[in-house]
Amino acid sequence: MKSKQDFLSGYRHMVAIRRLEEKSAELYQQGKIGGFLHLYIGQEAVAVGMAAAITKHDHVITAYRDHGVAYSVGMPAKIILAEMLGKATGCSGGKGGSMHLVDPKLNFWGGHAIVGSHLPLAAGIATSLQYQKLDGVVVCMFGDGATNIGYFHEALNLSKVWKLPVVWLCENNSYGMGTAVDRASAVHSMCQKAEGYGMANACVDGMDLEAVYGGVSNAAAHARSGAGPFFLEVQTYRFRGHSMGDPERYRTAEEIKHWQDGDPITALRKAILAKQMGTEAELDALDREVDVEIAAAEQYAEESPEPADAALWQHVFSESPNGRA
Amino acid sequence: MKSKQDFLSGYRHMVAIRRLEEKSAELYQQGKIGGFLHLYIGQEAVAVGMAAAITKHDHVITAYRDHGVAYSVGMPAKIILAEMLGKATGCSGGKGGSMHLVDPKLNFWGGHAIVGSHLPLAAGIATSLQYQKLDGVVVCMFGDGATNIGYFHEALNLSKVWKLPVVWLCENNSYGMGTAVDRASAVHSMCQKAEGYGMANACVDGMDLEAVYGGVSNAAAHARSGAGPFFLEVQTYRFRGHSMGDPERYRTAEEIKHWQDGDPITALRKAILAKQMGTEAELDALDREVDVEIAAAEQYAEESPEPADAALWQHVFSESPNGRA
Amino acid sequence: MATLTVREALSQALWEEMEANSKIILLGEEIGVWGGTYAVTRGFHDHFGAERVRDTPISESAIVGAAIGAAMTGLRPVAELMTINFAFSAFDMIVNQAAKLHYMFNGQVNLPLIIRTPSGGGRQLGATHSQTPDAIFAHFPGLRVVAPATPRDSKGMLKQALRQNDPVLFIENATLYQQRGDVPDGDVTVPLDKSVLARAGKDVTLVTYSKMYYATMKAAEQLAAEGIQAEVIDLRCLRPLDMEPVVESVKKTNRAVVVEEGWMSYGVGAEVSARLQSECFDFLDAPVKRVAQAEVPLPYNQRLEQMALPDQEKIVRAAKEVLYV
Amino acid sequence: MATLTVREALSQALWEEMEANSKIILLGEEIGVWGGTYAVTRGFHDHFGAERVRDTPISESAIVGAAIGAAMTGLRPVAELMTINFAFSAFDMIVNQAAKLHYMFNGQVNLPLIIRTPSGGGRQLGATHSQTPDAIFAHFPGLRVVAPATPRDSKGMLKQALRQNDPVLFIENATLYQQRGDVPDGDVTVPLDKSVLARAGKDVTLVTYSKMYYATMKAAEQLAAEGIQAEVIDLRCLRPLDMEPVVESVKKTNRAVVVEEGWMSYGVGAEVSARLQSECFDFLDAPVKRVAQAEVPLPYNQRLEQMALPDQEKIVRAAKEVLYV
Ligand SMILES: Cc1ncc(C[n+]2csc(CCOP(=O)(O)OP(=O)(O)O)c2C)c(N)n1
Ligand SMILES: Cc1ncc(C[n+]2csc(CCOP(=O)(O)OP(=O)(O)O)c2C)c(N)n1
Ligand SMILES: [Mg+2]
Ligand SMILES: [Mg+2]
Repeated sequence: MKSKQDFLSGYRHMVAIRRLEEKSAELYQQGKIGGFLHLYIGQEAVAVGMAAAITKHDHVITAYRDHGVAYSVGMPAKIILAEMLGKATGCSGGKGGSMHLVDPKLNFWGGHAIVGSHLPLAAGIATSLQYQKLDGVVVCMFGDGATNIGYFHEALNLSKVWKLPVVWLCENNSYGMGTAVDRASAVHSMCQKAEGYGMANACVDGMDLEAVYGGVSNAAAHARSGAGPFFLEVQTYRFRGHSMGDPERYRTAEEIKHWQDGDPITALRKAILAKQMGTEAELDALDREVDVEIAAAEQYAEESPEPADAALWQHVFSESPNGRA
Repeated sequence: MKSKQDFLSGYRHMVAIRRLEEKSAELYQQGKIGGFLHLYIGQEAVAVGMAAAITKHDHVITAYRDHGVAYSVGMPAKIILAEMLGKATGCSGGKGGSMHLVDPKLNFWGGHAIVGSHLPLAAGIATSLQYQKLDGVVVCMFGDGATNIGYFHEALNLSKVWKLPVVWLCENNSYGMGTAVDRASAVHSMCQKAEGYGMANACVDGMDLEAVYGGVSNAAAHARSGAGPFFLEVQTYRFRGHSMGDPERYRTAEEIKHWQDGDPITALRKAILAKQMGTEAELDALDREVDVEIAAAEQYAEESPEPADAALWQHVFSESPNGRA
Repeated sequence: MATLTVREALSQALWEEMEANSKIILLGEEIGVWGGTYAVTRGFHDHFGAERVRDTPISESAIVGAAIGAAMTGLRPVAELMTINFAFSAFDMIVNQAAKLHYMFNGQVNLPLIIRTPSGGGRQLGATHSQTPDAIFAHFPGLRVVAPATPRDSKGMLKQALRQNDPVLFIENATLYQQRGDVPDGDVTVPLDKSVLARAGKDVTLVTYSKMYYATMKAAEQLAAEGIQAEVIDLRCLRPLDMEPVVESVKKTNRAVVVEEGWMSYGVGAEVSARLQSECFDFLDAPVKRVAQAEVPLPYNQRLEQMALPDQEKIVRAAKEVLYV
Repeated sequence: MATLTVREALSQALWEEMEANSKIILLGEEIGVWGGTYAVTRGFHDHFGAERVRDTPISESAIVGAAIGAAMTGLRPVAELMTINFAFSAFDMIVNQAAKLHYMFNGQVNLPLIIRTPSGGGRQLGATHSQTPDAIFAHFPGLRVVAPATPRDSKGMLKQALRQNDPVLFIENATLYQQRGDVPDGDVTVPLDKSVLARAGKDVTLVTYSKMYYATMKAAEQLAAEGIQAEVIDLRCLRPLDMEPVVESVKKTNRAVVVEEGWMSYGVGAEVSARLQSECFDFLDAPVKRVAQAEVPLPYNQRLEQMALPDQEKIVRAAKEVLYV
């Protein structure tokens, strides 16, 4: 993140995610989105900083809180909203939904709803890259809560033993649903867990785009160099409930307020102005651009067709069960 | 371990386990023991030192390599051999076999064959003790290989979060089957894993009875004090294959020889003589006592009846399915 | 007689038994401070305290494993798994530990533990979160598997489960918690091994359980309006499976339809059909028909998902088919 | 035509396909240096190297998860689970990830991965290590489940599995590796979705698969000696289940027995019976009979274990029962 372009692009992406999420919440309340909906509001700097720090050869995989990540790696808002509305034009033709955004062409492998289940998958993708001597690294994103399930342990251990090119990117937003880190985790610092695997690690401020960008850049460089996995903790916060309909009995208004004072978008805006990487007018123009983009995305999603009935039966197995690939 | 009695008893137990295992191997080769048989030869000091360091209020649970542990906590050799021979007089009436020795009256909870599966159970036993404000601690024994499965992670984390009275006793014998620690584990030191949970830990020489005794005493005192779990690594070695029929392609004769030079029984014998805690004659007498014990145990097991056919159907469910406990 | 929701009925059962028996503890994700994802344990944490109502990390294997250990040593733990889909992450603990230890240890160890968990789809939660895999758990000897439909059975069976000594997988349904029904005042228990006649009829037998009970009862009403008297049997228990009322009914009606929410192949209807054709061979005037979920992972899109699920109309159609009308 | 053991047949299939396709990699416990617990991959590590024949930590979820990730990104991994009992420790990965992702992601992600694992009891390995839970895996749409009996099918189906694009649970049987049989020379493939007529007859149809194929064929011989001509169908595949030859046969013989090694309730025989009574209703002269394992966790004691398992004698008896002789 050096150029004006970097900063403005980061800003634009973060604002777009914010608006996309606000729109999702609205559509959910209108009953147009079903199932669970996990908003990324507050955590925008993480996905955007991450995406800015990697190349098109790199791979990304994440959990169910995936809209912001999908957008950051290049999935258009309209495709995301279409998927959430269960439309045929969604990234998975409406069969995946909010928690399972995916696009192999973007090297974006989902969108996974069983906590921690995608960590072993990430190790496998990294194995694939390593074995095929490909250039990329895998960035695997997951929450603080996910560090307590066995999958985390098995995947991290394996990645270290096999020296896999993975960046384990832990989004520590202080809670897994209603459970504060200290009520669920033996240690407060996620990085301390990495120490248990003798894994290179660092912790950065997840509310600060530049910090995330820097952290992921270093981590990816480490993984890319053949030195094995890197564990990066980013400290962040979700401003909304865990999902829609969270009673939020587990945290105080003050705490939320405290973090909202450090809103990553406001902070970035200030930083851009301070560094003279952009003007108020330029930023406002981006805001308006985003509004247009999200409105168009909503319209696209709303107007898109439902999947055909036949889709129900498609892709249980692949097309040519007994054929050569 | 201070008195002569302590040393001689320790010696007697270790020799008894050695002879018991040699006898088991013999009976296995004769086809009288079926299934898998995992010998404890080489690791005797661990179970014996552990058992000497705990009280009758304490609980013990272990994996399939359980004969030595069962004997150490008080299960007679004849009951062990009877179980291995599948007899009605065995600790589980012949239904459990070599891997599943158990005796609730001894607070010995098995004998578990799915690697790492008993670690969550140990956390549960400790929860029971903690909740009922009982005096005991749980000693949970497992191998180096078991530290790589998810159950290990979930159990250790939970024990720390809930401050459970558990001693996690890792018997690091350098291999999980044919896989050397460094080929399976992110870190060479098992204690480093404990650091990842911010857990008190220590590492002792598992070929040295006194060292194990001291290590377990400290660990149990820690857990008993309410300070939460303790992780104790003991470095040991199995002189035989993983189980009967191990091709042993993964280690060298020199390596085995090196460890055999540190045979825990020979070492203890020397130490006893050096410390004048016993004489050659006394030790020889114990050897002979053990020979008699094991011969009698074998005879008991051989002469014991097979379980009745009806046993097949017993204990699928408890006796009074709809009754109050 | 009071009218309660399933949620209230379950909540009362737990509350009353916990008041009466201090050996009962609860453990699971978000059951405490949050009050239970489906609010069954709302208020429990405040009333019974954090020692008895234990929020856990996201560690499904440790949750069930700890419950097993606690049950082995005298407690009556109730482990809550947020949904049955997460039971796959504790599968070994459920089917290989809980279901086996009593038998393997020859009845010396009791496992009075309950695993409460909601099953079922229909809420646009996508492929990994919408399953009704009840049948696969019922495959394992040693595990009681029950799935009540009504508030009365929910309360009575949960109370019964809390007073017996076997591991019980207590399957709820996420869409039934608001379902209302009469519950007798005072202490109510319902056996864990008895199917029940839910509606008398003479023309066709509809066999069902859990959520599908309601669609089946409605189908029976619809059929009645068309002059077909359907008899409805609510299985309530999948292991042990009580075929007596089913067989009795089919001997009278000579026709049967089995209705379940889960997939057809290797499902509940398979077992019931197999037993019916064997036990009522000379009485059946038509093949036993199964109504079940389309054999696809459930899609997110609402219309597709509903297409895949069994419903009143499909039941009516099947009933008419076996009646050849 | 060569006479090979099942072990040799599997080994050849893997070897030949690996020589032909560098995308195939193997991963699992003890498959490399040790040579495979059942020696199927003996010599592979030396020949193909550690990058392609990957020994893993004891981390069943990571093994399957890594295979999924690798398959998603272009490799053809073959994960070996030492026994199917350990598949419970990777259950979510198998039924919730491997079985779902292709559908959930709308066909955009292929999962050409194989999980090889031996099933079955009869070796005195005790309750947790002796299961034949094949049916429960076959409950899940999206997963191919096959279980060949003969060397020819073992080779042909493994080769076929390595050339198609769906996840396949490839069930072997630990007691069949030494079984000999004819295997055609040259390239041999066998479809993954076709049952096969194994012996022609006219009096009764015996339906079976995997290990029980042999006891069933012997039973058919014994019956032939008594003048009863049994037709034997080897299912070979449990999902998709090919009923065509079974139905065709039963329409001719009018009587059927289904033989499986696993537990009866909710097992393979349940599904086959349910389909048969539906598809051959007017042809059946006797109820379909099931021969299966006694519904108990398998005991260690050899006699008890053998009592619990299906065998030639039980099959003969069942055949006579459906013939009313
Ligand atoms: C195996 C499993 N257990 C439980 C859940 C229910 N669940 C969904 S999200 C979540 C919390 C995860 O917290 P964290 O990893 O910190 O991610 P965050 O939601 O904070 O982004 C839980 C418990 C699940 N989806 N999978
Ligand atoms: C979940 C599971 N995976 C694999 C196995 C097969 N297995 C049995 S023992 C063993 C090695 C365990 O090594 P370690 O924990 O070091 O104990 P040791 O045998 O050295 O005492 C393996 C892989 C198993 N029993 N359970
Ligand atoms: Mg979190
Ligand atoms: Mg070891």
